[in-house]
Amino acid sequence: MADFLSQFMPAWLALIIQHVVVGAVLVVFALTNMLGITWIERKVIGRLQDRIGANRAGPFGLLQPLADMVKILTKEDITPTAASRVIYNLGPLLVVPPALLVFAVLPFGAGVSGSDLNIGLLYIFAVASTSTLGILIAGWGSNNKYSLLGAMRAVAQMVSYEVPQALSIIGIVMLSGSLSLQQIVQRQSEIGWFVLLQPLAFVIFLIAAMAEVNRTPFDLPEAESEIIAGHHTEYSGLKFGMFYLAEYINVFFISALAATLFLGGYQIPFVPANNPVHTILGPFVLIGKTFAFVFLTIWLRGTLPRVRVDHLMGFAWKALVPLCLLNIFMTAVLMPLVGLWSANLGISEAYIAIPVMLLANAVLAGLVLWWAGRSTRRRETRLAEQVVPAQ
Amino acid sequence: MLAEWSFVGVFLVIALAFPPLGLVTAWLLRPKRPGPIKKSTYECGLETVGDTWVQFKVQYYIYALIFVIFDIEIAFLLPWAVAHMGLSAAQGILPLIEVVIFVGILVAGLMYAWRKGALEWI
Amino acid sequence: MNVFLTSIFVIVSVITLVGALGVVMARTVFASGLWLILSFAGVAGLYVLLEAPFLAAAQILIYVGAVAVLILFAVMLTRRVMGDPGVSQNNSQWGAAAVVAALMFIVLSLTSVQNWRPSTESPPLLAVNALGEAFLGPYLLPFEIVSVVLLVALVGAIILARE
Amino acid sequence: MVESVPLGAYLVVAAALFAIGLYGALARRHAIAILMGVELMLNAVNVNLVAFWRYLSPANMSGQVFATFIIALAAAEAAIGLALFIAIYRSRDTVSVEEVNLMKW
Amino acid sequence: MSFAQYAFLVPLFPLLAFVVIVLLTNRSKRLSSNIAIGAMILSGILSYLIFFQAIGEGSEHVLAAAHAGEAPWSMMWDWAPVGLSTIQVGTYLDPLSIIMIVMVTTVGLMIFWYSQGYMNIQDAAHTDPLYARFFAYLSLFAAGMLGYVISPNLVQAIVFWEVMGLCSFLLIGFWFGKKTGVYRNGRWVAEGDANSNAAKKAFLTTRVGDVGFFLGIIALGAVAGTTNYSEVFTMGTLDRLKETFIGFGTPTFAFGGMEIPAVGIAIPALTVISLLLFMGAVGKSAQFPLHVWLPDAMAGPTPVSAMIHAATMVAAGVFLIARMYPVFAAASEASHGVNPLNVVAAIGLFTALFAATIGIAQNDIKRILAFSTISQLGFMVAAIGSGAWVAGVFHMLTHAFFKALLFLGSGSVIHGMEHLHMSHDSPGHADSPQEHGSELPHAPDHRATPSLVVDANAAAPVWAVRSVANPDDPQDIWNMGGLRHKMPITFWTYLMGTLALTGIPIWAGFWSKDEILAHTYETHQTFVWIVLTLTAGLTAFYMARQLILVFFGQPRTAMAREAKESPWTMTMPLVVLAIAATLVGLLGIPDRIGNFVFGSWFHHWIALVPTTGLGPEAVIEAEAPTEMNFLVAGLSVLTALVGWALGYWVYGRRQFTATERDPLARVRFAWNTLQNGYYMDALYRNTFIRGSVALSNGLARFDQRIIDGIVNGVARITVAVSAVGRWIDTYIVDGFVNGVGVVTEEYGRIMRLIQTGFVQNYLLVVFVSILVLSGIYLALR
Repeated sequence: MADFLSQFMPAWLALIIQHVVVGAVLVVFALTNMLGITWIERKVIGRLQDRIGANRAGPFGLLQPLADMVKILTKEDITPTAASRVIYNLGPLLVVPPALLVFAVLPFGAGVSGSDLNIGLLYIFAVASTSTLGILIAGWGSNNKYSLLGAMRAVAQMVSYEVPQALSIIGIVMLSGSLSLQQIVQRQSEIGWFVLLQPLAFVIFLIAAMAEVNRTPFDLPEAESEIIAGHHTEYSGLKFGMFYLAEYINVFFISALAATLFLGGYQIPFVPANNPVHTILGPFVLIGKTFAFVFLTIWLRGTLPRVRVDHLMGFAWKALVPLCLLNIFMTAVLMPLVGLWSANLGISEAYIAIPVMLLANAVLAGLVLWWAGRSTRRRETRLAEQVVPAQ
Repeated sequence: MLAEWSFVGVFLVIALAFPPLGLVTAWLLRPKRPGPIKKSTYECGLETVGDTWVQFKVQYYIYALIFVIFDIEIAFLLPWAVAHMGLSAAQGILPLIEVVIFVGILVAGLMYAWRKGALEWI
Repeated sequence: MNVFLTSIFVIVSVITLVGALGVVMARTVFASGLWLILSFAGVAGLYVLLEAPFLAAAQILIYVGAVAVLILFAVMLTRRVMGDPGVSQNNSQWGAAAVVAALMFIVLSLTSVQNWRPSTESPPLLAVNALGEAFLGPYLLPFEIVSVVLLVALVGAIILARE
Repeated sequence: MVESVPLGAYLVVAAALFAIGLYGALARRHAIAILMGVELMLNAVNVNLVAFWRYLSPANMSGQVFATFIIALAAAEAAIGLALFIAIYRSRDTVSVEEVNLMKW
Repeated sequence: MSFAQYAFLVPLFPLLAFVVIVLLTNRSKRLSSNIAIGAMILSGILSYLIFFQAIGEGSEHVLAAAHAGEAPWSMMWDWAPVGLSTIQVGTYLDPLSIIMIVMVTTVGLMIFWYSQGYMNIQDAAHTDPLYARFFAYLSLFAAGMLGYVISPNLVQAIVFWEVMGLCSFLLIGFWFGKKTGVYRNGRWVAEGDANSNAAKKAFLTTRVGDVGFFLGIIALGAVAGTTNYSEVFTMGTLDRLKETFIGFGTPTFAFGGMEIPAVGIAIPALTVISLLLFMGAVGKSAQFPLHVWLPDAMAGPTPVSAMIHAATMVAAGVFLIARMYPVFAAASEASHGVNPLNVVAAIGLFTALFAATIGIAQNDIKRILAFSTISQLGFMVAAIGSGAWVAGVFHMLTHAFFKALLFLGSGSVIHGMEHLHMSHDSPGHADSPQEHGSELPHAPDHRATPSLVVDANAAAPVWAVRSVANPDDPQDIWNMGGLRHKMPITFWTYLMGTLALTGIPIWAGFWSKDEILAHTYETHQTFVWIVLTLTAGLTAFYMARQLILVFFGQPRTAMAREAKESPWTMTMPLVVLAIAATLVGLLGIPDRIGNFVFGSWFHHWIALVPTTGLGPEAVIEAEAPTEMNFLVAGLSVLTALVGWALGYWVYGRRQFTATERDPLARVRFAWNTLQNGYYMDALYRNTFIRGSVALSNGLARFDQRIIDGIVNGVARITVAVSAVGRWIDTYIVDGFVNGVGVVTEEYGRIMRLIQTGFVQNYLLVVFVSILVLSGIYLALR
């Protein structure tokens, strides 16, 4: 594209235009998917709750998202007097960009992605962590006790779950030997999908991701029964829409990321990586896998009850982080061995890696569950004793 | 090297521009009839009680604190993760031990926080 | 291409310095906190221009993601909401401070304007790998000491912050 | 990149950043503002470091390693500093540095 | 040689006696006296044994020893190392010393025996309380004399010489507590401790002589390298000494190539030594300049006077000259100017005449004998000085016997005279001056013997001029008279002694005196002969005076009338001595007269001592003694008889009364001068004593004014300096210190302000300093 345009104008201008075009494509892709997700969510939640879900606006309610969009756009936007104007308005502005920026690195095909940064994954985490700022600013700007409290809680939660999320993907980075997503996907084709190699990491990543974007089991901040609407209590109109938009884009991206990291992104299973088909079908395969994860999140939202706050926080630091560390060191120890065995035995790495890792993970999981059970039993007896003498 | 980041730069501009544009369009479309009641801070419909100063528990600060420490740990672990396969091939178990020590010390910090009850949500 | 790059450099620098000035001039501490974040972002941009991507990401991840949050939390914890306008932000010696800062800028800039001979090499492609090897190779001791420092900071802060 | 922007430019920008940070540290009344000033100064140092690394010896990674360590230490310092200020705030109910002058003669 | 070996026991026995008495037996009086007498008997026997054995061995041995250059019989032991040589102790027996130990032991024994009686041992009530001590001193004195006589060198000689001096001091001052009668403003007053003054005077005067003796020994020792007689008297040493000179400055010194005779005084060594030694003799034998102590020494008990001032001690001086005669002879040969022998002769001669004249005018019986002793000693010294060495020694021997006799005789007379007081001595007796007695607790002396006193501090001459005679003085001859009936034994023995002294032919005095006169006559020293003969005449006169006044005529005072004969313990020694006084002379009878007895044995014996020094060429004096010169003998006897006649003529013809003035006193001036001994005492008092007192007072004043002045001056200066120092200290030093303190405080106050408490101030200061430093750096770069 850029070389085509460069005939008419200086090279850098051509490049910029190309980037703008690609950027626009990505934004549009993100928005449409976001709308799609809202629709799917309504339908699935409805179906889970034994109801039909949105079906008025257009066939099967397909136009419902558009209706929502129009509603939000035309709603009145009120700025409370008590809010400090600049910071109040700055809130929504800082929530959306991080959600969008992360798409720059997502690989839709072999070499097909916004920009293949060699620190892709770290870029994602860096940008993701800035989203907490938006919430904080919104909370502080609206000068409302509850919104501030809500913001504080949201930030605390997101902060706590960002660590396990990051730690879980370190295993993958170790396996793929690079942070660039293209490289990771490429590596999965060689060694096999990381979901098989790192099942424990996969589970932790999903949990952490859900918490990160405040999705259902962990959607405490803006839960209705809790502190009103959390940090975006004072927001209305499109400002509120922005938060809503950011949330769903995040959900979409998390699913896409999970697909890329664990299910091989744009790869079609059992088809060798260099097959030309990937360039064409790549994006669709990715979208397919992403919507699988979206369905999973919506499923979770529909079925799981909300987690209590202290369990939520404690779970992150006391359970997930240690587990991740164990996982990391298990992989760090096993992978070189696998490399050695494969070299010695001549079998391709994949066939060795997968069984070994699966076995190791199984053992680890068993251990953890046994230990958790034992400690809970012991805690209960302790509590029981305390109670008994009370009579 | 810069090519990739140029795209990121441009994309950043686009991403930053999108919300204001949205808000501007919204500002154009929406009715503007502010009212004193509308403007008041929303407290479940009740009058705001006391000033907005709220006695904050230090708990939030401590979570942020622990997050900072472990965030830095992640920043240091990533290069190791990336270079692990190469290193272990070259130097065997040694780098791993070094990292174990690195993480061990921080886990000690975590255990301290855990033991001291800093992680509990009061 | 060069003009483009220099212009970007100028833009990013301006952003950083404006951010810094904002930190210094802001009326409320929270506002200066936000300006600080802008300045951090500007510095990250500089790192990108200096072709140190890992640092840029680390800067964003740690400073903007964690430290800024920490600072804002601290600000919130230590001031009444929306803080009283309070007396002027600057203390008695701000005049002298300004002079000293200006002089310092002059002195530093004097020393920095030299005909440096930039080397012709280019930074290693797989920067992160090299960094990893550096961490576990020649710079192992600082690497371990950083963990100790972090531990100390963690424990110290907890002790100080908790009642 | 190297040709377009001379090293001196970076150093001047860093110097400016340092000076502003210094001013912030010296002039501000609010404890946390002082901390921000210090953070700015540290960032200026980092920029200098990376600039020197990029322009003078990009081959070895010492520059970046140092910058990373500084980032880590600055974060730790900020953590401790803020914990300190919170403790002072709780005990003396003020954050203004001028009122915390136990060492006054 | 067998007995000579034990010669050292001779002095040792009396010494042991002394020690035993002092330490053990001083409680019982009789025992201590017996011990003393026993010791004397033992040493006497030993000396006679040595004497007879020496005679037995005869002259061959002595000659052989002389030629061999060492003493006939001598034992030497090393005593103390001195520098390179060592001082030796031992015995040196040759004919001279043998004769002396015989004489001393014999006379000593008699005196010991006599002292028992004199100290009233028989009359327990009146026994002198210090009886034991008296005999201890006497034994010590005997030991001293005997040791001195047989000592082989001058160092041992002077040791015993000093012992004798000590004993003389102790014995003279024996009754140190006794108050003596002094005539003052018309009354006899018991005042002044004459005895102790006399003792001190004796000791000091002899001490003056001893200084010379010491210097002599030192000079001899320095020049000859040793003081052993055997080594000094060898011909070789003597010849060597002749050449040596003692003096100041070099004999010659080179000046511009010329030998210029030295300016300093260079005296031949021998002359110096002999004159110095002679000084010692003069002091000890009371020759002219230093004779003043002897008359006063009579204050002591009479046996002391006898022993010390007649027989032995005074003889020691003469013995010294005799002993050292080879040195004197060599000195006279080598001397260019002054001939020491002439000096000796001159002093001896003058003393003889001088003392004889004073003797005439004395009233105290013991003082007359004292001056007679001085005169006779002068006689001996003159004899030796004029070359009659053998005659001098012989006279010393004979004089010892008859002078001891005379003194003991006088003691017996005094004892008799005191009989009156002692018989009814009762405390009630008030008037006697002695009643007041001395306060000294352990010496209550009831002896009423106020002796004439030399009161050192009295202005007028204190000789008891006849007009002021003391009627109770038992020693004043004018209080005596007619004692020949009362005390016959004493009278007859006293007569023997007087005859011997005055040189009546048969008695000892004649032979020895005659020999001297004969020698001086033959050697053509006519002046000496004339003076000596005159002296002999004077001697005869005052002895006659004394004899007549004491024994003949009627008793003039109650004491005289009551006088009783002394007990046998006193009279028997007198008899023995009387016999000795007559027979001793026979030893030296010239061959021509009486070689039928033992023919001038003495000459042969004494002559064996070479006078020109030992050694192979030693010349022994010619065999023949001086021939008997009838002319000289006749003249001397004639003068003696003339003296007796004059004495009888003046005193014998009429009876005097106790208070009557002496007939000769008419010649007032002469009589007073003679009585006061030519005012020698007054002279000495006014010159030396007063001079030294004045000198000491002057020195005291000097010390007072100058030295104290200096010391006080220094003290004042120090005070001044310290004052200045204090000022400096307070204002400057303290100022500085305080200043430092103040400065520090001020500085502190100022610097304190820096601690403003604002963290940012400190930060500001930090960066300001950074700016300054970097500015400097930039400037310098």
